[in-house]
Amino acid sequence: MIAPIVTLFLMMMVLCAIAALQVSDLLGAVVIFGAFSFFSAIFFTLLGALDVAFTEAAIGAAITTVFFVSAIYRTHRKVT
Amino acid sequence: MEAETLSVVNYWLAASLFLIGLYGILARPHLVRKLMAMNILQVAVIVFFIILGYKSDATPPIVRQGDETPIARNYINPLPHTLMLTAIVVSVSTTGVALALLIRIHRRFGTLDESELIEKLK
Amino acid sequence: MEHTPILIVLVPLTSALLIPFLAMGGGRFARAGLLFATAGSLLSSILALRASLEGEVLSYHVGGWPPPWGIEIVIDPLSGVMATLVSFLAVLAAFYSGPYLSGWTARRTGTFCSLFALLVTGLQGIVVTGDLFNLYVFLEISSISAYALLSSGGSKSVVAVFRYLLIGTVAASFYLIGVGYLYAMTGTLNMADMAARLPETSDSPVIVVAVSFIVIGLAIKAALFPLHGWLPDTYTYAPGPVIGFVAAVMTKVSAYALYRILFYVFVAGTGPREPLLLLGWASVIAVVAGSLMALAQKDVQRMLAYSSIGQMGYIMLGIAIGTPLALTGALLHVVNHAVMKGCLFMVVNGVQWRLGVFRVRDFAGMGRRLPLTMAAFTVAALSMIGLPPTAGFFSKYYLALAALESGYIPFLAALILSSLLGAVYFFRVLEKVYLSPENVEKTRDTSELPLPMLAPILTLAVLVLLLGVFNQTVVTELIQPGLPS
Amino acid sequence: MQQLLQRIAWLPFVAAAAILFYAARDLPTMADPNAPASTHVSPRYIESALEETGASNMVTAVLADYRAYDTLGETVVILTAGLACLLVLGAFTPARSGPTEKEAMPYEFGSDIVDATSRLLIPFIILFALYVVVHGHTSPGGGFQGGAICAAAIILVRLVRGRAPGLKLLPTYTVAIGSIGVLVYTGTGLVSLFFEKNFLDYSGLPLPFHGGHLREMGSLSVETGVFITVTAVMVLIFDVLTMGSEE
Amino acid sequence: MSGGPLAAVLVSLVAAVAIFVFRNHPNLREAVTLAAAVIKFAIVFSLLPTVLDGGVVESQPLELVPGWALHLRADAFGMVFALLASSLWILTSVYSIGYMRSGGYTHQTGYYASFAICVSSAIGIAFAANLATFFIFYEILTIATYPLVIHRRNEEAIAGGRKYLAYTLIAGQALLVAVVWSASLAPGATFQPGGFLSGSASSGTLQALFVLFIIGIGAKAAIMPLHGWLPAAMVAPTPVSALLHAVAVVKAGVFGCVRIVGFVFGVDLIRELGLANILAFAAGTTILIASIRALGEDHLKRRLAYSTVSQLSYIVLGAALGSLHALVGAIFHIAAHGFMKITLFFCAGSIYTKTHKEYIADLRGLGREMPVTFGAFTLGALGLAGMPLFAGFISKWNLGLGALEADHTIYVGVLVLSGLLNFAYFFPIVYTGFFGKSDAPFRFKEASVLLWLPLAVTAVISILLGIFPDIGLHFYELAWQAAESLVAPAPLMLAGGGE
Repeated sequence: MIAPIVTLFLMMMVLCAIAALQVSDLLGAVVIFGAFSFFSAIFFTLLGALDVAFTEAAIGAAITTVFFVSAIYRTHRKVT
Repeated sequence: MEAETLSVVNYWLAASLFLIGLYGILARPHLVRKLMAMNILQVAVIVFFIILGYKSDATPPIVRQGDETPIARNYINPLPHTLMLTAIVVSVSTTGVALALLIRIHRRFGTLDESELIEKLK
Repeated sequence: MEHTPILIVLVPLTSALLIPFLAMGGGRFARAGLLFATAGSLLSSILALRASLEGEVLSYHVGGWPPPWGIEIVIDPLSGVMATLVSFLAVLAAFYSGPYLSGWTARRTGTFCSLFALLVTGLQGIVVTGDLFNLYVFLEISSISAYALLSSGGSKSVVAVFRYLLIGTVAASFYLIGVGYLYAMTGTLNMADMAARLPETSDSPVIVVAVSFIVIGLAIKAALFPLHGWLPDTYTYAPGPVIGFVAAVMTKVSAYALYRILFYVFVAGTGPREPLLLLGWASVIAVVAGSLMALAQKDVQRMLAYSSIGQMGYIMLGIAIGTPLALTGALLHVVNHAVMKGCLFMVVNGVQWRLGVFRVRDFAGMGRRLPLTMAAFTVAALSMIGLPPTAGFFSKYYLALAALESGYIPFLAALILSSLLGAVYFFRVLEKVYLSPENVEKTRDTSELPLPMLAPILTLAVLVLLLGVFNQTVVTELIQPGLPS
Repeated sequence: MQQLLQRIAWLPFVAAAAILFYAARDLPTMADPNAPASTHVSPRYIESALEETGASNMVTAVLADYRAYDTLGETVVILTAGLACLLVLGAFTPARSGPTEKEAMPYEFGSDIVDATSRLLIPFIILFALYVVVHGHTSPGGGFQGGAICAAAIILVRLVRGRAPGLKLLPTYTVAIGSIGVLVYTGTGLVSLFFEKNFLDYSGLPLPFHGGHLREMGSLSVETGVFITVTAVMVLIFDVLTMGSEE
Repeated sequence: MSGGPLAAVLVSLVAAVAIFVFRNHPNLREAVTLAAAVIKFAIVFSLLPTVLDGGVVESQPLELVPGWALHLRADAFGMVFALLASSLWILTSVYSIGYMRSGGYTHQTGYYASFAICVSSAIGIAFAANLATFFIFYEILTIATYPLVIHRRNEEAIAGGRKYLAYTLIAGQALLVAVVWSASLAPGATFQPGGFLSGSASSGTLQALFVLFIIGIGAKAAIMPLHGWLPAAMVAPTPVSALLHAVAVVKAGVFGCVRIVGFVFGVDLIRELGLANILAFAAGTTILIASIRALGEDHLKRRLAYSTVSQLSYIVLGAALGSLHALVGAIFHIAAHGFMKITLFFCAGSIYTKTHKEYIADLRGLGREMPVTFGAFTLGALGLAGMPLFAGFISKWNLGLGALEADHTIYVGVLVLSGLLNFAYFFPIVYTGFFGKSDAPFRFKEASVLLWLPLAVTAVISILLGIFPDIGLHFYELAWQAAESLVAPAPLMLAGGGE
């Protein structure tokens, strides 16, 4: 029975989401956001969605994070 | 019974993710943060769909070697997975465009804070 | 000829893909590509419409897979009319954008034209599809290309578009969640199949939730008050060549999608229409509030934007009442409003392009400077107010009659009030245009607009009159065959 | 007015929350094999995908064949995003007060070790990407994943070595490559159209295969298109975001 | 011959286009105006024999939306209005040419074109066979009149134009609702003598509907308190005021009122619903209050405007009373008032052109300098006051009889009182004109012939209509014919000389 583990990861995702929105440093938020994507990829794997997990890891975790980072560098990482 | 409770909890958690995203978009002042919230919102939708597709005691939707006549009961529903691949790609595309817009905004107004921006637009 | 349904989408799509290559040869080629894209789409739309009017609904199975397994493209008279409308306005907008683009570099022109063709692709895809998820995909194509196009109007437009992007994405997510709920309950994504399977589960609250989410999502896209927040700024700062098209069809296509889902999936499937009344009251507020806000504007383009919010309320009102008469009115108004709003926005942007002004008071004396343009503006404005024999009158007539017959007197009152407010804010401009002395400095070039801009404007103005006089034909030949039985 | 609206903005939020939590109980129980989603439409994908499309990965079968039109739309979304970024930032010329290119690219490491490592890694990453694309039919993976990985590799090059000088025209070419990707996709569909089958009906392709095998070739072809587009556009967006294209 | 009504409408529309085309050739432009006016009159006149024989001339209905056809039909009642409008258009055109040329006005092309469209829609209203057609022409009339009202383009004109638009557009919307509503109650909503709404809905609904109709029609008919725009619109050039007051706009209002009462509801239904008394009361009040207001006005044209408000309510009163003679009087008064009031406005215009005087006190002694003008004015004024041998008397006499017939003796009193008030406000003008002391040396200086000829003609016609009410255009006969179609003539007690 994997259901409790699934729920656990879902909770981790919720925590990461809250943290990403609350952490004061933008780059830190992006890193947490990457972790969020990573947890969701694991979550998808647990539910048997291997393709989705793969895509989420490659696109969501890697490329989106890179986009965010490069955009933040182009602007500034001011704290809000 | 327990499976049902857990199932509702999972739906609720997905809903919470959705709401966190919505909250971030509405309430967080920094535009990059809003964008992250938008991503969270989209992931929430993806999570929801993936939960829909899941079947207990079934394997991922790849035909096992030697299984000549696959039976629906034994494999997880592949359709939501397909749909969500699209959703992920849409989400990264939207993010890319949004970031480009952000850079333009920052170029012109020197800030990405919503209230400051409204101030400068006046 | 059996492939015309897919060509409606494929022609602009393929052209959009080729335009970057054409642009390497120069901006002119890119513009020609855009014209080809829109004209080709128009041609296939007309062919498909004609075929569907002969009584048979065209169902095209992409990939050869029958629905509900594959994706189905449906051309019934309704989607045929919408596709024709969208591509017709696209052709005009493509012509209209010519003078704007002449100063741009080839590369930028290419990008612009390509995105424009993709916008048309997206809208046409929404119009013709018979699959709920496919609709989402094309919704995103049209949205992303619209974000880019609308943001090319200057730094203020970028801020406005960023907000639009956030809200639009939320809207799309709402829609997608709604589709998710429906999928959970029925296991299918095909509209017709879902309509057939919904009655089994019609008593479930999940369906109600799904409807609410889809309605909210599409209502945001259609800018129904109070979900219209993105529209005024976006439209106000939008660049000239785009806004005439976007304002004319984009919200309309969302309204169409909403209509299609409500009436071809839910009502056909589960029956009750009463919940629609909530939408009706929202529309009543939209109609009145939009007109009131329009009244308060000093900027003509912003005034038109708010007026669009009010007019979308008309359409939603018709959908909410839901009788055949009301739907006729709503769909007729979709067509009429697209034509007249397109005309108005093109005029205002033409004036801006020529003289660089937007405010109501800057329109003083314009009647003498740009007589033809302003004549078109007058015709479209009278139609917006709803005076016979212009097109706007007849859609209002249908809606009023439907509201009366269904006994929704407040709806009727809102329609009337909005007409009056419309009269006030349009006559305010018309008074300036024709009665005030000119106050633009003499050095400016004040001759009529160049032909590529003038021709679409006049075409639309003439169409406003034609749609008015021959609306009987339009209704019986084109709109009523498309109503749900 | 603005403030009022912002205060009202909470209303839809609360409403959405209430609705979402309320409806959860009436949804089919998670993992229930008898839920409508698992009993209608999808069984055919599971039971006949291998036979009909030749792909043992059902997700790929649905993605590249049953619902290939969706995937076409999805690829177009990516291309649209690339073009959109180009239009948004393309007109941008660095303001005099803005950061110089050096400052804009602070992560140009220039370290020998990083350089060497990446040089070693990148061929393998790209190889892996191609593997992912080609094996999408039998294992997780496909055009999107492969494209993303390949793009990641190229972005890695950019990060490590900085953007090569003299690539002013780069975005134009990247867009062209992206368009070619979608053209490959549409082209595959158009070929079957030409052979009097429906758009994207791979059984119309003029290849010496039959049945599921033929369709598999068709999906492979479109996956290649997806791969090209995803790679090109992801790199394009990265370039535009980091540099802006000078114009 | 069935194309007659349509041709009558189209003539001036075509003329409007031609006028626009010849905008740089004033003589040609005005020739077109005159020619169109004559042709139109000829067409309308050619329909007269058929109608007098009790027939109708119908055009092919053109369906715009289901149940909403553009349908023209010339019946006796419509002919009264059509003849009035088309005959007066000729005179007004002549007068306009004189007026505009001597006044040195700009925007003349727009003026003539709008004028042509106005007359076109007036004919359309006259010949409308159903509510839909009526409404469409009614709205076109509203818009086409607007450029005329603001013709001077100054602040005052624009303010007046705004007021005009506010009243008429709001009323137009009310009328739209009413029209749509009745179309949904009785598909087609074709006018028919005796009404078509009877029994189609509850009395509450019908009452509400009637109120909407009266708001819609009442603004143009200037029933108090919806009359506010009319004095404000006096800023327009005088031929326009003449058009507004005598020919097209307000007449369209009262014409519509009679149409609604007689051909949509039917006089019996109105009485059953208890609306007749209310309407009659409103009309009676308007007659008196407007007359009193007229007494207080020093501005010549504005005094005439209030006089119009008052006189129009005669027609409404006749419709409300709903007896045979009252209807005859009302319908005949449409024509009679048209000729008399246009005389007065023409006079005011001539005086203004010649002397630029607008206030009554300034007119001292002018009568001796402009005898034709003031003579005509006197005739028109006497007619409006209801002197025997003038056209106004015939309508008043019939209205009085009608009031007795309907057992509303009080309105006889109202009519008499109003006649006295008419004397009271017209007499000072005539007196000042002829006998007021003037500082200027006496000399004969009538305005140009284009100005005084039309007003002399209309003044003569007002007398002729009083003596031979059927002369030429058969207004009286048409009025009888129309009224008899509305009310069964059987118990003709008074005419029969019986009880």
